[in-house]
Amino acid sequence: MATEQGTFEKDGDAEIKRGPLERWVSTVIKNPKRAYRAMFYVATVFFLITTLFPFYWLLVLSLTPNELISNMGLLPKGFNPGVFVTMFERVPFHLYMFNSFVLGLSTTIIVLLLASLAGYVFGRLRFPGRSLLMLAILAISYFPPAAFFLPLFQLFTGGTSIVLGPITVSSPDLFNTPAPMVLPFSALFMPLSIFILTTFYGQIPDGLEDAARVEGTTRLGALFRVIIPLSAPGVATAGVLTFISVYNEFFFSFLMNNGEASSWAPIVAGILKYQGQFDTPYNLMAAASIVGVLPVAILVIIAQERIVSGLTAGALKE
Amino acid sequence: MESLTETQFAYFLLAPALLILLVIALYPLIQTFGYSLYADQLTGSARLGQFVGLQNYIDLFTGARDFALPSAFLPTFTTSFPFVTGIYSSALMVTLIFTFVSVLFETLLGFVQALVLDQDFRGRRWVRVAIIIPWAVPIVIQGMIWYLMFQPNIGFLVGSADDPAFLNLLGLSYTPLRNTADSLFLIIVGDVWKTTAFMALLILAGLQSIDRSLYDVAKVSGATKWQQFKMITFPLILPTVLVAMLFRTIGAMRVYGIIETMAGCTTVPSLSCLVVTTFNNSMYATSATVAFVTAGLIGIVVSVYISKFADAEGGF
Amino acid sequence: MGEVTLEDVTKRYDDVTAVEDMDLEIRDGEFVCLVGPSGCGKSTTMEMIAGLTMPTEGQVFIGGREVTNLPPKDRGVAMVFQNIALFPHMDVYDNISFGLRLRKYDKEEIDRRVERASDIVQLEGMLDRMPDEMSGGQRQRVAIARAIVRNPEVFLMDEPLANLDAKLRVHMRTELQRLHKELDTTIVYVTHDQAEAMTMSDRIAVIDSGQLQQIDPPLTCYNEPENLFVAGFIGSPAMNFVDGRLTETGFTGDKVEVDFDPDVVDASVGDDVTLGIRPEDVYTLNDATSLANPTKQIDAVTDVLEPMGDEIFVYLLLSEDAEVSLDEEARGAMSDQLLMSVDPDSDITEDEDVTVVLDRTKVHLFDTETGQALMHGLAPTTTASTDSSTPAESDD
Amino acid sequence: MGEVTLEDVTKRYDDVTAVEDMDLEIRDGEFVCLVGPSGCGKSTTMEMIAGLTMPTEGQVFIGGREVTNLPPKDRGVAMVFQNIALFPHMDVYDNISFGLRLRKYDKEEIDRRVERASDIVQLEGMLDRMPDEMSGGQRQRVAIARAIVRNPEVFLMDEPLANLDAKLRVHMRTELQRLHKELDTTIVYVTHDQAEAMTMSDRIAVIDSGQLQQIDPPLTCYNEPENLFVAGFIGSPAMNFVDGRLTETGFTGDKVEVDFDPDVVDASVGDDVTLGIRPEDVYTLNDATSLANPTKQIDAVTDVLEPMGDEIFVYLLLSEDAEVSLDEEARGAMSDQLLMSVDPDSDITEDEDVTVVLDRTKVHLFDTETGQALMHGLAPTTTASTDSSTPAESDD
Amino acid sequence: ISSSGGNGNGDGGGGGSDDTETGTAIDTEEVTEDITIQIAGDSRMSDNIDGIRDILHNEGGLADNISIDIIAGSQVTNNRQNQYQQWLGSGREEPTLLLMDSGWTIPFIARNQIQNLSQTLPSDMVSTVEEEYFQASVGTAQGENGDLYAIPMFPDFPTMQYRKDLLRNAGYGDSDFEKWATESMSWEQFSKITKEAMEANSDIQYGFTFQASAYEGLSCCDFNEFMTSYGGAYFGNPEENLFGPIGDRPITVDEQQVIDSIKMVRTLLNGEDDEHALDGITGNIAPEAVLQWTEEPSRKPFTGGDAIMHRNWPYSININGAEDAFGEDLGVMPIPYGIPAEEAEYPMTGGPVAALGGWHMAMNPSAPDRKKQAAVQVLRAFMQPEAALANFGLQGWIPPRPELLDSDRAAEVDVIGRYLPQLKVAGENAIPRPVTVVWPQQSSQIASAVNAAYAGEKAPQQAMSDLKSTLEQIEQSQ
Ligand SMILES: Nc1ncnc2c1ncn2[C@@H]1O[C@H](COP(=O)(O)OP(=O)(O)OP(=O)(O)O)[C@@H](O)[C@H]1O
Ligand SMILES: Nc1ncnc2c1ncn2[C@@H]1O[C@H](COP(=O)(O)OP(=O)(O)OP(=O)(O)O)[C@@H](O)[C@H]1O
Ligand SMILES: [Mg+2]
Ligand SMILES: [Mg+2]
Repeated sequence: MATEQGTFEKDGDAEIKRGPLERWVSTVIKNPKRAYRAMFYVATVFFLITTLFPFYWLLVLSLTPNELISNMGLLPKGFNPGVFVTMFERVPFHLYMFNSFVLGLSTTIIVLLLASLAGYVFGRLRFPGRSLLMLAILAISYFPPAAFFLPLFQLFTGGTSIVLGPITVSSPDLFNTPAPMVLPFSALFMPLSIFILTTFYGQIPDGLEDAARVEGTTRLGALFRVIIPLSAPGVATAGVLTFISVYNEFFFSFLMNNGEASSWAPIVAGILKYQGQFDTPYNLMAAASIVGVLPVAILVIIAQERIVSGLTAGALKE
Repeated sequence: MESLTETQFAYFLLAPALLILLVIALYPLIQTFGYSLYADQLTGSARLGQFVGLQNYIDLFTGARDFALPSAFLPTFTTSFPFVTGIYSSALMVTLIFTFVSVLFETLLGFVQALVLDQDFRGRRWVRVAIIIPWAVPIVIQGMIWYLMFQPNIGFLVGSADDPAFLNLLGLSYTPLRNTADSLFLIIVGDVWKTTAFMALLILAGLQSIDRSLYDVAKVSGATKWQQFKMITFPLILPTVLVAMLFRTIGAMRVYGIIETMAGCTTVPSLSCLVVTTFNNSMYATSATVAFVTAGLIGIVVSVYISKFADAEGGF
Repeated sequence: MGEVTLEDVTKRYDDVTAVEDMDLEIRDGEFVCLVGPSGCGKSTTMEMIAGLTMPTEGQVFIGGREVTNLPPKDRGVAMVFQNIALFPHMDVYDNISFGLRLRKYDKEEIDRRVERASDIVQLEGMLDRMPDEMSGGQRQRVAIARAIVRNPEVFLMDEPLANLDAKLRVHMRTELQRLHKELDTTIVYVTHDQAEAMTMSDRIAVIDSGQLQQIDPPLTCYNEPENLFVAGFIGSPAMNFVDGRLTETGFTGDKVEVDFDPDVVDASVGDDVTLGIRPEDVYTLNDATSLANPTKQIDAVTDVLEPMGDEIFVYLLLSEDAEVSLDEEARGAMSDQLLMSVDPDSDITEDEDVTVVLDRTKVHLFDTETGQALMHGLAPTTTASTDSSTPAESDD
Repeated sequence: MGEVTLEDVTKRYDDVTAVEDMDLEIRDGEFVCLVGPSGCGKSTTMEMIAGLTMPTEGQVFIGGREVTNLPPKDRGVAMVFQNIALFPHMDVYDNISFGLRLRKYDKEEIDRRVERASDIVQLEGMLDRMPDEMSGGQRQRVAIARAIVRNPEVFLMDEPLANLDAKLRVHMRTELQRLHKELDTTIVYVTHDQAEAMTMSDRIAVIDSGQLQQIDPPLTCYNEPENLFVAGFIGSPAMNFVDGRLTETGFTGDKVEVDFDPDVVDASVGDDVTLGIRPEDVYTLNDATSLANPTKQIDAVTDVLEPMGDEIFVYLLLSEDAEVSLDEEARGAMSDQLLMSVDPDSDITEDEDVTVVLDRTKVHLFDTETGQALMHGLAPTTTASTDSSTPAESDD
Repeated sequence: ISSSGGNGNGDGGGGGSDDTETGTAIDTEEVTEDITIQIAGDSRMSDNIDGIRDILHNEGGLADNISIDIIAGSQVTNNRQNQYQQWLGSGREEPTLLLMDSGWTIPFIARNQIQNLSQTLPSDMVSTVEEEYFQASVGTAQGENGDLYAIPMFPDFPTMQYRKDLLRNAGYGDSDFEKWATESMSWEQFSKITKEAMEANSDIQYGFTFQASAYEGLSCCDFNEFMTSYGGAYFGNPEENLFGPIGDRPITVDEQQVIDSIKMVRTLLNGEDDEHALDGITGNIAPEAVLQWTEEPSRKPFTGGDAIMHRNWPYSININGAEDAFGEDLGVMPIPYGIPAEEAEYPMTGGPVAALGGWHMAMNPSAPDRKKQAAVQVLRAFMQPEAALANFGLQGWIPPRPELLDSDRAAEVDVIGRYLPQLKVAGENAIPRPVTVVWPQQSSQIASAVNAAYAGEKAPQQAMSDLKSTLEQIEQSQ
């Protein structure tokens, strides 16, 4: 297969030099591979344009001085790269990015860990109550975040107390710390990861887990040494999706801190910080958005190595 | 630990996840449900804090609570559903249209994107990043992008009567973001732009997990590319696709952020818009009521969905 | 130490009983081969010993300790899986050293052992290959190496040599035997290769449809099969069976008669019985000169000849009207066909009339209905009754 | 129609040459077995014929048409994969009918064919099982059935019977042969089972390290191996090799001497040569009575005895100081050991002094350096043409 | 697990706060130890934190042991309101002072979530506010009982900006501009002048840009202004009914004056031949785009030189009047009137009205007493006239006392200092939004209804009578 893809690639360049349309059409009819290739390129270019165009538009906006943003065309009016400096002068945007990154990462770690265990259970074990539990977990995602907010806000700001006989314990005040964001994120984004991992873990052949167990791992050991590595695409995807969800979240992100970078406010707060009472510096916000998306781009670049790995080949004879 | 029975072992492993869900999700939900049983008006007969039982729910269904919700923009959308009336039904309508259309297109496009990304070609990693990156754009920004593109006199995608832009010629009004139909359309486009990556990413992961030797067998058996897709690829990634669609459907039915940032909840009131608007107006009981009814509706949609695909998924 | 005992073990899947009421005692340090037709429950038995499958009923003991509910890692077993089951994300070195790394052996020890194991399976220099870069046989060897680097109490090997060529197989056979001697571990071994089962094992356990048929030393199974199933299963090519009846004069079939005193067998005259004779115990009259105790002569026509290099299989038709059938299995079971093995130098040809005799001392008799063996090897002809070797005696 | 031709085909992976410069012509309707040690390139060759792997160099023809760049589906081949590779999401019926459904056969035709194929592989009644609910052998049979439901021009079968028990294997062998006759398709078959290769194939292609060593009818390969590799590879147990030199009197080894006119071989006196003799051509003096052309007597001590049921393998030590080695492979290659196969009735015991002779007509001679065969079977001794009964005589 | 503490978000959602005392007097002695007061402000404040500190200590006379810290809350006013709601609702101690939009201070007062300053501040401070501040502003910081709950920091009044250079092309001159600065013109006149200017400057795209998107800004401000300038009102007499009593006041959105104002806007948008055109108004001077515009999008074309007239808040005067923008060519006048005040049925209506915006400073009742004590000093410092003027210069905070607009120091402020007379007129004619606890709901209904009526989706009469019944329902809720 590798070879086939190899030729695919090579021929790709030759294709461009080829002659007129008709000749191409006739070769396509003879050799449908060409048609696939053509479709492939058309699709790729189409997707690239549609997904990247809004970013280009953001770049146009950011490079145009804010006062000139009106009647925009496809090119920036003016050229103001200094905006990428100004944005850091106006708001400590890097700190917000850092906060988002930390929040995203810690949530992702918690979610992957707990969802892995749950995914293993749901994907590979049969036990009473399984379907019911899965449905219950799924049901959590039916609710808008607002439905969770008030009780959690009280819980995390010390407003909830547990009465244990004579002693009353108040919940700690965690406002302006990462905890009241990370914990709700973990709970709210976990169902998706549980479901993703359930499907992926469920597909790993039993034989491999068996082999690991006979070699001396516990079932959990087999999970971490064999099943998770083999489900790398699924795990990486669940991770990326969770991380990005945190990056995107704006409800808890907003209300569980006072909006200051020093209070762990994430990137959303940072971007809104640029906004004045009435005036909106679109150029700064656009610049901030471009910069703000970078960590995710880097994460995706890193994670994609894992997302792409057809690893099951060669494992089993069956 | 290893000597636990399978059931004990299962619950043992589930414990941490269940614990966090219990405290962070279930406990607040119960509390919130409690709120929905109290009045939240500072005026009127039942005053703030008074226990009213299920009255809030009854009011929601009878339309007696419409005043508290953002109005339905287009009167044509206020047509009643059999079981809900007034603004709620209009929001339900908007939400269902949004959900159906956006999930449909996201699935289709996501599928194609995943297939493209599954190929081995030079520069694949960059194409992959490009395709995934819209999903990483914070909603605020995405709203801003779209808002500005469709803002008369700023964006180039709308013009004026004297100087119509391309999309206007196709029927888009000159003030698309104040018009429910146009806004809904643009919001769907925006959501598809952003969220297709979610689908693509998941489906791609599914594709990557398929044992490649099965394709060898299929090829030798005489399968064309399409047949390989239909008989091997598709059934094997179906569980993943279903999970992706399931969560997209749920997500779409809770759509709020993109609406608020692009067109505003007054223009395109979705179910979650009702929840958040009332929440922001400190009408916590109404908000809770709407949230629970909404969750119930999502539950209905999801169970239809699950029962349809239960066999294919094999998971539930 | 390494005794393995199954007590009344049954394993049922939804509608299939894979293993039924199995009682199996394997002694410490013993080398036992499980043989039986495809799907008879060998792998399932192994998995229950390993702890990968829980028996539906019954108990499993290893080293005298009940382990029925113990996880695999606490059972002290190593296993070569029928489906190989390499970890596809690890290279050969990592696959082989997996169990050692789990046990936190130090680096040198691991290196030493991996080297030794990969030497044994002749995979030196391939330690950094990934499983998908190897041939089927090479993968299987990795799987073997993964098991033998460890020092478990019990080795479970499920067709470990299936994908290896004859030469390598012979080599591996020796190596496994050497290992067995060295480590003095118990080995439970599944194989479809008769030669393997015969040469390696202390005892062979023959299983059919989830039930244990016989467990005995190889030659006992070969020479004194307890029932028709074992008789037909052990030995390749299979034993010839001829249907007939027990008469006053002994065995009477359509074309084949063997005379003996019917009293020596535990059956009544008139019962349906089946006579069994292995191909190598069928002789042409020419070759039979050296035969001390031939049976009555049987007339036959040669049908197909299968030259095997070191011998030739000759298919004999007993009745002229018998159809030529290519189905060897059917042949074996039919009463009017016999398979004979002759020397490769023999000048026998196809469609030749031959007269053959059987070696009386190698004739087996079974109850056709129950399949139970009635007798193995007839005493030398009655005239020679003074002879000491009357196997019939021992059989009653 | 179904001729398969490889022309100068080479397949290189990053640092491994799996197949090197292979020229292979398989005639239409021929049944060819590929044999060779594990990792020699058999599967790779099959994959290149199927179109799953592109040759690094060279061309592939099927039915006279160049197919080197054609996708598998247009090559008209069906394949049984060494790794079985059932579709995990389809039940047995769907797995078997996969190729037919692709071609949109109508329902009845598919049912008919699936039934027939599952009959052949004895999987009736399992059609609605999923692959993970079956035993190893059952899965393999599904894989076979999946290939044989179709009517391709070429069947490629990569160790299709590796996981089946002896009986089933014999049955499948016959079925495959019947199929071969019926459909008249070309079959390329990989097996490690000598009996399979010997009985089924029209020709055997022996491959070593990616290079074709010999392609000839089975008995030719057995009796006239072209080189040391083929001689040692074909036949189980393997041929005995004795190192020595070509002298004026013939072959002179440490313990073994065989005299003949050195001129009859294409080598010069003094060259290193290797003598090959198969275990069944080694006789004890007792048994040698019938031997027309024995060689000089060889004194030996029996070492290990391996009773196989239908024969006994006797390991002979030629020199008294030879160490007892359990490594059979090493034994075969060593000059002071011989493997002999004797009748199971033989009363030979371990550690017994015996005198053995070889069958002159079965002696092979090879150039030690190049491995090329110099001679297969010596002419009967010149002097003994009249007197055949005294082997000792003929020995000087 | 039980929920307790805070102001009981838990019991039925939201803010019954009987257990927090917001009305106790606090010690107004000066604190002596070092103390830092946290103020929830906005990003403009936090950007200018050093300047503000200087002002408080120098101009405001704040003791050195008291320092301030600023949290820059979100500038998206809804978000900020929501944050405050959570903080105050759960009884957090920080921040001590909160900058509150005059548009939503009253709901906090109604929920008892901010300190009653009448009871706690020294009476001189309270009376200063009540007597010397812009009355309209003070009204939005008072409870139903008339007590003061927050100190207005700065008011905000929209004005009409125009391009003198373009109007000159249409034949108008400095004398006109001077007159317009304080003497408001009628909408008839305004539309005619605009039209003339459009004709005289054919390359200019828009005549008049304003904000009519369906958002709070429409109901609170643009529509409110148009309506009021025609003598209309939401709830009858604004002097009596603006801030309640809810459910016990007339709803008057379907009165003819209100309808007229809608017709006026429709004429501006669609021309005189619109089905619901208002006689006397010259049509076709405003683009349809206003229906989707909020402040910034509507300002862009004006700042970009594409419009002649523009209604907006003072912040945009600073932008448009900057030297690199239009400088002296920027003209500012009060919002035009529909009918003169004398002809209007209700007091506070008619004439050149301006919607009232602006922000107040409120105190967190849960703050520790020491902090409250210090906070009083901070408030006092902010209130010092010199401090207010300095803040005008620093942050553009329009001084909350009308008299200060006449001061020389105010006039020295860059750009906006040139337009103080206009602002003063606007301030004197300011009309607050009728903010009550039900206002948020009413506001969104009003915005949708008015936007729909402007867009021609509903006839003005129909739209307003529908709106009336909806508002009625909200008033009478339950
Ligand atoms: N993807 C690969 N990358 C590198 N080497 C490979 C790859 N696939 C096969 N090989 C090597 O090529 C050689 C030939 O492999 P092949 O599978 O053809 O052997 P084989 O004759 O089928 O062996 P077996 O009998 O063990 O199945 C082996 O040495 C193997 O290690
Ligand atoms: N998961 C399962 N569900 C249902 N039946 C099963 C399952 N696993 C095995 N079986 C059945 O149990 C029987 C025993 O299977 P097992 O794998 O033990 O056979 P085996 O003796 O190893 O055969 P082979 O030699 O073919 O490997 C078979 O008939 C098989 O079809
Ligand atoms: Mg098995
Ligand atoms: Mg192979």
